[in-house]
Amino acid sequence: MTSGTPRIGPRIGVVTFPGSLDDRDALRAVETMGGEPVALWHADPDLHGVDAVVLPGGFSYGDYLRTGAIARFARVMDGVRVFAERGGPVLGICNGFQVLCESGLLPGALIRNRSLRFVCREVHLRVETTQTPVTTDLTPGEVLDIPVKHGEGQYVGGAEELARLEGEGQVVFRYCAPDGTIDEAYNPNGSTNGIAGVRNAAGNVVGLMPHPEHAVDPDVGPTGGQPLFASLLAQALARV
Amino acid sequence: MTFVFEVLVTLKPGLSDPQGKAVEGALPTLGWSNVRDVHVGKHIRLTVDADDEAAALAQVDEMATRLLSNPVIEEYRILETEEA
Amino acid sequence: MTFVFEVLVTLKPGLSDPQGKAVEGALPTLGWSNVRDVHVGKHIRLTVDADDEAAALAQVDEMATRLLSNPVIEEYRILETEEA
Amino acid sequence: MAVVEQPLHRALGLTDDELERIVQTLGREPNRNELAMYGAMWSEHCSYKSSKIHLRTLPTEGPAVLVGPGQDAGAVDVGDGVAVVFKMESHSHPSAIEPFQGAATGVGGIVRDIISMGARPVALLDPLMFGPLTDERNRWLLGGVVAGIGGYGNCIGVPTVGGEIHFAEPHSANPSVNVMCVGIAPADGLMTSASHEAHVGSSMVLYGASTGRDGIGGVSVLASATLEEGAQGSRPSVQIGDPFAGKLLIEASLEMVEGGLLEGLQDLGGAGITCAVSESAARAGMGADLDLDAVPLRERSMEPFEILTSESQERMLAIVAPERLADVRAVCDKWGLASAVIATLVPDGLLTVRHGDDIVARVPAASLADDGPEYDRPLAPDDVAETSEDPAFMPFEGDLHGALVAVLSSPNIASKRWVFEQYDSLVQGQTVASAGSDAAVIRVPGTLKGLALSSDGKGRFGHLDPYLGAAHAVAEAARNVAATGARPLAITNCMNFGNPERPVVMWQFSEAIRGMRDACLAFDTPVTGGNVSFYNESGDSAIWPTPVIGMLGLLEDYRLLVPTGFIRAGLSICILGETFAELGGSEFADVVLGTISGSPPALDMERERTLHDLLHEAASIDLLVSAHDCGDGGLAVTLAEQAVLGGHGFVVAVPGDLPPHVALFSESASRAVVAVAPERLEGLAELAAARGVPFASVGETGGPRVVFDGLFETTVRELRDVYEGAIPRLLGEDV
Ligand SMILES: Nc1ncnc2c1ncn2[C@@H]1O[C@H](COP(=O)(O)OP(=O)(O)O)[C@@H](O)[C@H]1O
Ligand SMILES: [Mg+2]
Repeated sequence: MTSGTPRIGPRIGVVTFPGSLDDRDALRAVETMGGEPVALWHADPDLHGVDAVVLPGGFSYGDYLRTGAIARFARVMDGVRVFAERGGPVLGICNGFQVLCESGLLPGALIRNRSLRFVCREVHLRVETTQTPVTTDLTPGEVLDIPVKHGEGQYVGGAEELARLEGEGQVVFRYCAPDGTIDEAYNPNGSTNGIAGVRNAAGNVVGLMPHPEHAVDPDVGPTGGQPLFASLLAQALARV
Repeated sequence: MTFVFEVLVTLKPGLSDPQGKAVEGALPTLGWSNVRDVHVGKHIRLTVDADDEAAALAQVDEMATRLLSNPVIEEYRILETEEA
Repeated sequence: MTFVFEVLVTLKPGLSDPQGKAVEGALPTLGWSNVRDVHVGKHIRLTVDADDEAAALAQVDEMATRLLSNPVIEEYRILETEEA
Repeated sequence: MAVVEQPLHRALGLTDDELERIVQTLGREPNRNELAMYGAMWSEHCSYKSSKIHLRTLPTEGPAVLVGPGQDAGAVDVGDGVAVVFKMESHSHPSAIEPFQGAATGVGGIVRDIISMGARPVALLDPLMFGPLTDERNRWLLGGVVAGIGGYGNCIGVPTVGGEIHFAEPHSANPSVNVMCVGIAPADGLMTSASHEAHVGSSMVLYGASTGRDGIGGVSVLASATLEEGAQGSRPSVQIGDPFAGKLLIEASLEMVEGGLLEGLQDLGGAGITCAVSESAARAGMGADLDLDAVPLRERSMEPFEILTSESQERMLAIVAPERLADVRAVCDKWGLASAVIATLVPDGLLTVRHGDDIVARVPAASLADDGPEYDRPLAPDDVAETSEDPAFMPFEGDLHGALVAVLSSPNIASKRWVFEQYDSLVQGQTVASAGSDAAVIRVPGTLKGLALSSDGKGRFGHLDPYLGAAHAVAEAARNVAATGARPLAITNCMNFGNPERPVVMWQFSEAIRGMRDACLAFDTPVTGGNVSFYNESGDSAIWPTPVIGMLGLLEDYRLLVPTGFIRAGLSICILGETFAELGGSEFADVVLGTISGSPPALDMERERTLHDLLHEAASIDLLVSAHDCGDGGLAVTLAEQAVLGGHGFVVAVPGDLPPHVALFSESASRAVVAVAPERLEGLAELAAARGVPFASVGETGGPRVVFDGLFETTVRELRDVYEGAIPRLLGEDV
């Protein structure tokens, strides 16, 4: 616990599962954006009083059976589940998104890319809703540049479930052309309806395949991730 | 007692199956144009200790729902092979 | 005539099976410590048109060696399911 | 694959003389376990018996070199208390039969070499060579190898930031899969035998994956003798990579190193436990008591020789003082890794191996690790260049526009996007430049420094002239690094050759080493390590002799990185260096004239060196907006790539009085194309003059058109379609 240490901003927890890879990058992004990064460990259900939780990218437990299938049972997820039920902001990035889907905290599932190949490239994302802790600073229709890097990012779900998601505005981001039009040519993995990110019904749990933590430092990439972290920090602070 | 099971996990019908499509696409180039409906899934083999077969099967069935498959997109089938 | 086959592709014995190991490692945390020798392989289902079953089987067997598995590290088994 | 009737030692790859050596060392006949151990340790792969006497002639010292050849990987001091560890290795043979797993386990192996130096792996590069993509099997190999490298690298969180791919017929039967790994460690925290002292009574802890019967290829003849019929056939000759375990090994090992828990650290590669235990013991000047019953096994009833030589993946060996044992075990537990004390260091130099109640082997550790045989194999020159026609004098009537399209769409030249998009190049968040840059550049965390990394092999040049092929590979690697503004520091390498028992191949090898040595001396880039891959041939068709160079360069301030492409309009384009009538071994000669002949371009090491210095100096005063080394495909391809990468066209008047096709496609060395703001043109001209580098201002960037004044013109769009579309089209994908 860091109780006693002066707060330098909202405390954002980043979980490390065995096989997490972008956990350090997420911690660094939180710091860059003015938050207090808190490292959380998969075997510890205690979230140490953080104001928001990030499940980072990577290949938890190798993701051999199914992405996120085993991480979902990690003890820390008990804490995350309770935190989420109480309305706490939870952001799943890439593998984190996959873990949230496997846990049932988010609808749908992510399967092999249509190309069957891992894809690492910069994509354009259209913001579909501001009703999430990571999009409050944005406006619908806005386009962000953020990289993807995944082998299993094709978002799928049952027809009626997808209809419900679309109907209730639970789609948060879509892959799009630079001008924001939805175009299969810009869909890196074949996701249904170009879906790149979704939220739960309550809106406090969000998952997306692209990597905002790799889009905050202009020296090493685009900056489309900055507003997502800015929003998350603001929302987290509001809960303090 | 020891029992050996095989669990076959397949994608629910209607869901896109990129792997199946890839195989189906490759077959004609190898000279087989008489193959259809190719689907790729998982095969999991495991050995279970239990008092009796019914108990073992019940457990494997639960493993299949909770861990080995994702009910959102997959279904499964259990074969009992031989008693080890 | 139309025949439906299932091909089960598994790693050769002696090879390490990271996927199987991962599942085996996860089961105890879910309360099953009575499971051993977990192995994960591929399950391929396909529909073949051929004059008779023998011809179909022969073809599937060749597909399994040439495309569906790599004999260097994998073995396979063919199940004929139902005649479609 | 029936076991031929021959003495056991020969079946294990040991010659009669080598057996004699062993008998003399032991003063008795070796038993079969001992034979298996010597067979593995004295193999070409582990003992370098054919290459040693040549490798020894390489320059390995320099002010910045912390660790040279002889350790798991070389290390260079880049200042600010940071050491950069790097090494290249090949995994060509397994990749030829199981491309995915072969390449994946290749990545795992080189990464463990870096870890065992106490460094965190921060980058991967993958120089690859395949047969032509018109062949279905070559496409299968490419797809599998690339997926395998990504499958492992992406899963352990080490970015793959560079590499290269060439296609040539000799690689159809023998693809070359090399992988280079770069790591970072505190300069005073390296795990070297020098910096860490092991003590008598210290434990050897084996941690990571369990040991199985896989990867005992070398001794499988022994196995077959002891196994029931048919078992031989099912014995896997390739292994399955477990990147998850590989990732855990990285974290656990570095936690032990940073915690100061270790006296030594060694990866398990060729010859498995035998190599790791005997090398560690020998380095400490001691012996070891090894208890095979302590080794965690994956299969029941494994024979001693199997346990001793198994090359099962994802295992490491730590040397630990008794009082630290508990801490080390705790770290392994934290990361979910099995660990076991399998041996203890003993004062006498003997490696004693126990199994059950028996002593199954007892040999001097150093005799395995250091006293391997060494051969000065016969050489027979085979100078292809001498005997073949110089393409520069062949008639060319075709049109230049068509020629540029043909060369640009050759898979050797065309964009490798299909490949590099399958690699995570971003993880760790330090990648300033990767694919599309002459050299990849990654930041050194906590500093302004940037590491410039490039890998280069020149198979076609090497085929015509192995000396020049090697020298050009070093020159191009250094030029690539210099083009980004960095200063070339040191190299690692992987020597890809045929059968060293053939005098021609051995001559090619000695010539290549000579070329590498001369170039490294000229550029002050010592050789800190590398790897030799022999026997890349089937029947009597060997691959082209191809040393692949891995160059490390340093940018004092990564923000001074010079991009490759024309990123702005209105810039002055200049050619640095001079173009001669040199089409021998060029892409143009191969693709357009249909010949691989003549002599490769000449290489004046001093001219080359001055160009590097100029590029570095110009960048350090922020003079250059864009710089691209002029190599494969010549001037035309260099300019075309800069236009496509930067998105701006150009108008250029090609200088000199060479025939246009020669001027455009000659691959003369020591050249670069740079773009500068017009007001800085003068400054660059003066700098070049002062350095004595030929300088020509030839045109300007801007617009959608690509104009070779008086010759032909096209558009950036057409060039992009050709450049980006070529490989996907060859792979039958709709672009
Ligand atoms: N082509 C080469 N040039 C220079 N050094 C080499 C070369 N090939 C191998 N070496 C050095 O010989 C030693 C043994 O090589 P290798 O067996 O590949 O190392 P490892 O056993 O760690 O894989 C290493 O220090 C390596 O750097
Ligand atoms: Mg080593």
